[in-house]
Amino acid sequence: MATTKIDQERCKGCEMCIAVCPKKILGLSDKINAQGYHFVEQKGPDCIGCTFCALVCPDVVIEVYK
Amino acid sequence: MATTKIDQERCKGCEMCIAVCPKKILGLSDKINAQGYHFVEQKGPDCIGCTFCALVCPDVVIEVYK
Amino acid sequence: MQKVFGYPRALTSKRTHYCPGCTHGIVHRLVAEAIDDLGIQEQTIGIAPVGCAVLAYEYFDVDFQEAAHGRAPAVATGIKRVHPDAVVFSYQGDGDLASIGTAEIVHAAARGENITVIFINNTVYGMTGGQMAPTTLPGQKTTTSPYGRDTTKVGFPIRVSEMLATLDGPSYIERVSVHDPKHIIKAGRAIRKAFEMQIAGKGFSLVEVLSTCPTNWGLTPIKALERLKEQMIPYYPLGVFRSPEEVAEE
Amino acid sequence: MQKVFGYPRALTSKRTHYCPGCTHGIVHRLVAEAIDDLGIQEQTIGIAPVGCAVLAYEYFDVDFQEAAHGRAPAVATGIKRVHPDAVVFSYQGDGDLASIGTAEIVHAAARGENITVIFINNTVYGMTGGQMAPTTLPGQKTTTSPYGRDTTKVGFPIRVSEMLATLDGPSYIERVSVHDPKHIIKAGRAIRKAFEMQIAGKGFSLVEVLSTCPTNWGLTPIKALERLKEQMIPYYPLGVFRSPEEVAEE
Amino acid sequence: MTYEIICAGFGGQGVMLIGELLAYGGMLEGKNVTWFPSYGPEMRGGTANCSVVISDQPVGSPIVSEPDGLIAMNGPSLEKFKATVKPGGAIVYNASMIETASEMPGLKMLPVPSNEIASELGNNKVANMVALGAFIGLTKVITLSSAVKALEHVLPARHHKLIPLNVAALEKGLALVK
Amino acid sequence: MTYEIICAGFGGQGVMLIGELLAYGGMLEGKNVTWFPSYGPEMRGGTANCSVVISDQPVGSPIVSEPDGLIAMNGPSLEKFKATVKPGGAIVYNASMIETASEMPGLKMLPVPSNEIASELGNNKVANMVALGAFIGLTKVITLSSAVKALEHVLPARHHKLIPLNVAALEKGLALVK
Amino acid sequence: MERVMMKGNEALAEGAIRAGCRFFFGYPITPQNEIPEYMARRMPEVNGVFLQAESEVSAINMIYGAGGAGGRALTSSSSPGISLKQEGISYLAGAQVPCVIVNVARGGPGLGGLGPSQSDYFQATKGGGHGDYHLIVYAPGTAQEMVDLIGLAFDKAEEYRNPVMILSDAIMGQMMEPVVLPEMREVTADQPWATTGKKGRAKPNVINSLGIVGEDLERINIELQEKYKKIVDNEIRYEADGIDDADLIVVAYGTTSRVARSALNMLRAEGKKVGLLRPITLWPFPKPILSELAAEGKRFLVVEMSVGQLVEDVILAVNDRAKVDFFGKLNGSVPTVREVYNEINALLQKGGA
Amino acid sequence: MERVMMKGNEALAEGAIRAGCRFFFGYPITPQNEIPEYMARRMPEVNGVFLQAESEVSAINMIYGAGGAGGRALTSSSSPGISLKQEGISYLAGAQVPCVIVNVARGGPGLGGLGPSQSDYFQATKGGGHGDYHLIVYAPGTAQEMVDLIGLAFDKAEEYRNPVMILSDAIMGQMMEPVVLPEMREVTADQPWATTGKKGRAKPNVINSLGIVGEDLERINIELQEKYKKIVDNEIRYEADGIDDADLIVVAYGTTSRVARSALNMLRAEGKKVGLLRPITLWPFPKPILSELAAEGKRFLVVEMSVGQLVEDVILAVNDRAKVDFFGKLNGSVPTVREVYNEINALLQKGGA
Ligand SMILES: Cc1ncc(C[n+]2csc(CCOP(=O)(O)OP(=O)(O)O)c2C)c(N)n1
Ligand SMILES: Cc1ncc(C[n+]2csc(CCOP(=O)(O)OP(=O)(O)O)c2C)c(N)n1
Ligand code: SF4
Ligand code: SF4
Ligand code: SF4
Ligand code: SF4
Ligand code: SF4
Ligand code: SF4
Ligand SMILES: [Mg+2]
Ligand SMILES: [Mg+2]
Repeated sequence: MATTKIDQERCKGCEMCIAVCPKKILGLSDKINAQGYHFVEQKGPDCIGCTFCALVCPDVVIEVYK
Repeated sequence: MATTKIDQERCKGCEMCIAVCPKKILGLSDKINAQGYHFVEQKGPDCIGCTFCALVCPDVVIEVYK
Repeated sequence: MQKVFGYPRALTSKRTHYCPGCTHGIVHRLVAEAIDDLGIQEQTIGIAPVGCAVLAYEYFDVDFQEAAHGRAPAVATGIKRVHPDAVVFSYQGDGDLASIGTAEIVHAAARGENITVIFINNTVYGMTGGQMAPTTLPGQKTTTSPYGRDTTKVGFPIRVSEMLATLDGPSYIERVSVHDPKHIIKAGRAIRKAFEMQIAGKGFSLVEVLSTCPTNWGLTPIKALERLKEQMIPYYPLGVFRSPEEVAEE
Repeated sequence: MQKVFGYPRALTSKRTHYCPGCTHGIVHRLVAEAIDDLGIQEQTIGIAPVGCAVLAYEYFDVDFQEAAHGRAPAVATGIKRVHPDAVVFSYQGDGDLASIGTAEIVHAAARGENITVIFINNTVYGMTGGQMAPTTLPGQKTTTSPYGRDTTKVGFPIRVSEMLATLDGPSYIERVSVHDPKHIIKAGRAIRKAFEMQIAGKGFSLVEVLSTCPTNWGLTPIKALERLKEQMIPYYPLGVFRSPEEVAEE
Repeated sequence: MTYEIICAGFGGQGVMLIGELLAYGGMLEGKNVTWFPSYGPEMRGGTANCSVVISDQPVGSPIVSEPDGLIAMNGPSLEKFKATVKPGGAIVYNASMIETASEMPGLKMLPVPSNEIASELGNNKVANMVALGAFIGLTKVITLSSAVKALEHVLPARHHKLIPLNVAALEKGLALVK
Repeated sequence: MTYEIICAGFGGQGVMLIGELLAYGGMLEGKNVTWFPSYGPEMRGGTANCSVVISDQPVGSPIVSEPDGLIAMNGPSLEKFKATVKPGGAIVYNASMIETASEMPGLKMLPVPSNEIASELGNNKVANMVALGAFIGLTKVITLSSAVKALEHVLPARHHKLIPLNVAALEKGLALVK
Repeated sequence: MERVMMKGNEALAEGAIRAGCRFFFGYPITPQNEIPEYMARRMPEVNGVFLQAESEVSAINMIYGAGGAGGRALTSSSSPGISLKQEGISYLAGAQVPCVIVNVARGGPGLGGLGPSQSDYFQATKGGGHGDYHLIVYAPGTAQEMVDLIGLAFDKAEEYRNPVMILSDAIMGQMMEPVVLPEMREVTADQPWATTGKKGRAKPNVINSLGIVGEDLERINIELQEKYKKIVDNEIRYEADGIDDADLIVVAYGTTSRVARSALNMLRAEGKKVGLLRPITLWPFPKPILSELAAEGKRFLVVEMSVGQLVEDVILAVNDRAKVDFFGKLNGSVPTVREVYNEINALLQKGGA
Repeated sequence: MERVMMKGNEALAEGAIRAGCRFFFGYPITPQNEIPEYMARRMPEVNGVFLQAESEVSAINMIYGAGGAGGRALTSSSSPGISLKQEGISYLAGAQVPCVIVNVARGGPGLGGLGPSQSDYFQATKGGGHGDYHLIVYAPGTAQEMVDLIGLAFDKAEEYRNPVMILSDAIMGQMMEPVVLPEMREVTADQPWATTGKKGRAKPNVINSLGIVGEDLERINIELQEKYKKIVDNEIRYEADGIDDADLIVVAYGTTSRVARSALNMLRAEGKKVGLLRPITLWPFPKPILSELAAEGKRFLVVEMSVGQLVEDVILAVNDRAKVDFFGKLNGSVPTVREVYNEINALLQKGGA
């Protein structure tokens, strides 16, 4: 069991984390943050804590817990 | 039979030609030129026209005839 | 549950001004992690370039000097000579390091100056709006090579790591990439190693990081990572170009 | 009797200001002979450096521009772009080319700029009175390395030919020496070849000539030639570092 | 007569373009005009605005600090500039992004649901044109046909196929006033 | 009292050194002094000269253009500078290299066969010291003992073994006047 | 004639090409990037050369080569880059190489900011490089003048064998205005001094600023000073607007002249007697007209985006025969029309000198 | 105290070391080579750093690093090299990095010659780099002042966090004169702003001249201008010699002040009422004293090795309250005592203003 913690205000919606998630559980929100970006959400519970998403995120948005 | 023609006014007396002459026929004059240098003279007749002296002369002082 | 990935201490909490998906941010994090790992935050002094990373001093929580365009290695030298025990690193783009700053990087390397250089090769001048860099690939369109880089007129990209590796001064030079998690981990290791070299007093170390500029490449961040992998790496092979103990690998 | 060795047409009759035994004079003659042989005197434009050869424009009977210190390759580029059919060469010392002018030479080479560079490596700044050059040998005493070049503090000499040979731009790079007649003949051949490359439109060519500075080395001209042979050549191996048709030799 | 305009919004909303159209249109009508852009400190995105001056006389300052007219495409822009508008001036604002705007005494204020109208036309991108059309209708600073002609000059050739759509958006905007 | 001197000759004849000795000697006597070198355009060799000023007051210009005294070690130097010497001034010239020199009205002129005397002492290099000795004898601008003391300061330590030779040359020169 | 809207920077670039410029060497820097980018697209169309140099230092030395070889050569940069070019500029002046250098000035000192500035006035007019030399310095006030002055700049550069600078700024460069472009000019100026290869000439041509032998350097400087005198006598340009009946004359160039013009229009509408004197050449400086106006009893207000540089030349020109006031804004901010209006009004209220 | 004969350049170098300078970065150029060569020998003896940079551009940026890190850092060069440093100098000023820059000026423009010159006055005092900034500029007039002013230069550089320039020339640098050297000083100035590594500080120290966000750049410039005002109020230095009863006062610095002094001595010996005003700080300029003297009815002769740069500041200072004459020599030649003597005499004969 693992999960991510996403600092939505930092997210710029670049979708790079979405692309690398092996479980395909990340996706953009319909909402936008104060910077004007649709931010990322963890959409499903299957996180394996591989940290891929955090590794590619240029804005250090994602923390991973395992 | 070969010989050199030395433009004594250009010579700076560096002695490099003297060092490379296989026939050891070059030497400095006792006299000095207008620049204040003892200049080179061909002191003997055994020149073989190898052009070594001319090749090393930085001041293009020496012409060689053969 | 344990935190297995978190925010590095050596970064401030400030949001960066970088474009979405710009890998400058990844490299910032890797540098900060290396500083954290080595426990050198209180003795590190960074040098920011003129380039997109010009505001790096706002993002790293260490002392910083903002250098004139291309002169970071000279500034680093000045700092290092005053504080030989500090850990001094410059962070430079390819316009900064490989164009205007060519003399400075070559001579810092030749001197074996005991500093670490993080070199971001994104084949373009990001900050000024996408002009040609010395690293722009043949045929690549930029705002100053609008018909594609024509090697018959403006010549060929410079492979900085290979060029500097001909010098006797450097202790460690590696080219890495940040196009996927595996390579990002490798890049992080290289960056840490470069700092370790400095701490051990071995002299000049440089890590060339192949990086993206989605904005000026006109690609989405994800397509930009693909371009990096497919077009840049073939021209700029990854690997160690100089190392006291190893030979070139990969 | 036939004249088998004479004064080249491309030299003026002016006496040089060089010190007795300085090999700058030999290289001048070799360049002039190449110009004569190739029949290009009327279309050649030279660029004089700031260094002992600063007055080269008085010695060559061809058009000349006197460049700012280190910038000869940039000046040559400007000229060549205006007159692509002219034969453009720069003549530069090791302080000029390998220190202040590092960026200019690297980028002219990377561009494959269709010019010829004659590079005089005499391990010292001649004109200014014998300061350390980037090419000064380890341990060598100069006025700014009075205790001998200490590589732990100021790093290692730069091997320019090797460094530039990592670039894709150059068509021809060779290192030669002028310490004896045989090598002088070889040097002359290399210089002519470099010009031929340019005439054939093949791009950047450079000949590095190991040279003496008896005055600042504190040696007689003859001892200086010996030092060149015995101490410089081991550090700066002779040979072709880049050539369209050959591989490195000697 | 000198007429000064500020067009402001987020980067990407096309405020620079509508400023250019106003200036170009003014020029086509034989006026003296200037257009001047201003960007925020962000690398990309962020806010942007441009100053446009249209005049019978040679234009002095190209930077407008007291505009006769304002087109504000988002909230922050309206807030930033509304107080600078000259008495008697006009404000067109993007009602799609600005829910309420307090009246400014002495100014004509026109809310325009630009994005909605643009979406109706099938392309959210022409929201700027809707606002411009309304602004032209409200102020008559240039004619619609000048704006349409300007489009041909200002849009790069590869986008000329989009001109009909842009014209439709301009007309929709203009219609809001008539 | 201000006394101004030019020492001139070929590069290598040691004219800079004798100028330095004059200046240093003057300083040791509590005077204000300056020494200023000037080289020809040649890379090495060629002509060289130096200006020396010795004065009770702060020294103004360190460049002497109207000297009270001239030491000329070769012909070209004598020709170049002799006409600039002030009325009542003194010229010491190297008779070993200058065969004849026309008298200059109002000037004391002393020919010194410096090279010959130096050769007698076994070292051609100290010809400059012979000339200096003579100049000191003729002008008394500094004392011999100041010049001798100056030698210790001006010569690098590795040449101190040559001091006796230099002193001998100075004395030989001085003796020419007494 | 057709008017087209162009940014100042692009107008300048197209103007250069139509004036026969075929060699551009530069290095990117905001806010002048439109110039190299325009050239990169346009030069290949006219068989010209656009080359991005490795640095500003290289660019200025490429110009030295190209100008010395007889080409119409242009470089452009912005403040920090222009500082880097100072050695090269001094060489160009010393060796009398014609060429044009554009400074689209931005805020300083140091890395500074990307907004406009007039704080490089001293550098441009008094010599940021070493030695006694002068550039001819033009300060365009409209996009049209960008086109017109760049053409003139090339002509004057060649006429006098002197480098010419166009001193613009971030606002003048980025602003769009209608311009009328001249026809393309064919330039075949005869430059017998240029390096071209001897081509049968008896003596080689040499481009050089070295004077170490004898009186060489003094001779070079005498020649330069004689030329500068000719330029001062013949090349002063300025625009005078409503100065005859004015009590107070604003002196300003480039962007601030535009801001001042707006303020002056407002004041004239109120019946105030105010005028504008806009130097077009910053060197040679329009000293005679200022001197004359001073003698007539006018007073002056100098408006600058700097702490006061142009104002020194105005004071030197009027030499205490008139009162000179100054209104400046520090780099990082631009004077508004309202501020200038208020300043003038305050001065008018304070009354005569 | 012991007097030793030293060349001006060497006196300056030893003076720097005794003032606690431990970091020298430079690049060879005549006529300043004695400075780096002296440092190369001497620095290792005091555990200091001598490093020959790859260029003047590198050297000035090494100074930026070293000065920013809190070291007493020195660089020296001569005119063309100083031109190359202009970008760096503007950065040093903008980022408020203390350091000392020596210009042993030589003839220009361009490659020029190896003789002395005063034609870099504008560059030094008005800013050869971009932006509104100032260096404190000292002009030593004796070898002793080389020693004294270099020490002062370091102190003032740190006191004001401002780069300081010593403007010397080929003659001042090569001339030998007796000097009395001060004791070696231990410098432990507290520089809380310097980059040292955070070492427990809450906030990082940042050395920077960038102001692209909001009002940042204006704020930087306001801070600079406030500092400059303080310097103008407190740091003016000059030497006045016999000015009280003088009718005519020569204004000259460095080498020409020495030549003038000789001429003035001759004239005073003849009973002429002449004096010397020698600016020691070229910036801040001794404007108040000149202004005062002008009000007293003195007239002035400015003597320079240039076509006239200092003279502009003198005119600005006296602002038409007094007559200002000028005698200059072009680069490549040096005024002789006789020439200056004749010039003054001629002026005295011409009589009052
Ligand atoms: C002397 C100088 N020249 C040019 C510039 C303009 N400039 C700012 S950033 C930059 C290039 C940045 O490109 P790069 O170094 O590749 O960094 P990136 O933005 O791509 O990360 C340039 C040319 C400047 N600020 N100073
Ligand atoms: C900008 C600048 N920096 C420094 C100098 C001084 N300078 C003249 S020649 C020279 C070095 C010459 O050495 P090198 O290039 O090796 O030529 P060499 O005399 O040995 O042939 C230097 C540093 C200068 N003229 N201009
Ligand atoms: S940690 Fe791995 S599985 Fe979990 S969200 Fe991130 S990429 Fe997906
Ligand atoms: S990678 Fe980071 S910034 Fe990009 S979408 Fe994911 S969380 Fe947001
Ligand atoms: S040609 Fe040969 S043999 Fe004849 S003098 Fe010269 S070196 Fe000697
Ligand atoms: S090599 Fe030439 S210069 Fe040297 S001694 Fe021989 S002839 Fe004379
Ligand atoms: S312009 Fe390019 S390099 Fe710069 S922040 Fe944007 S994506 Fe990154
Ligand atoms: S100083 Fe050296 S390089 Fe220069 S001319 Fe003399 S010997 Fe040759
Ligand atoms: Mg880049
Ligand atoms: Mg050399």
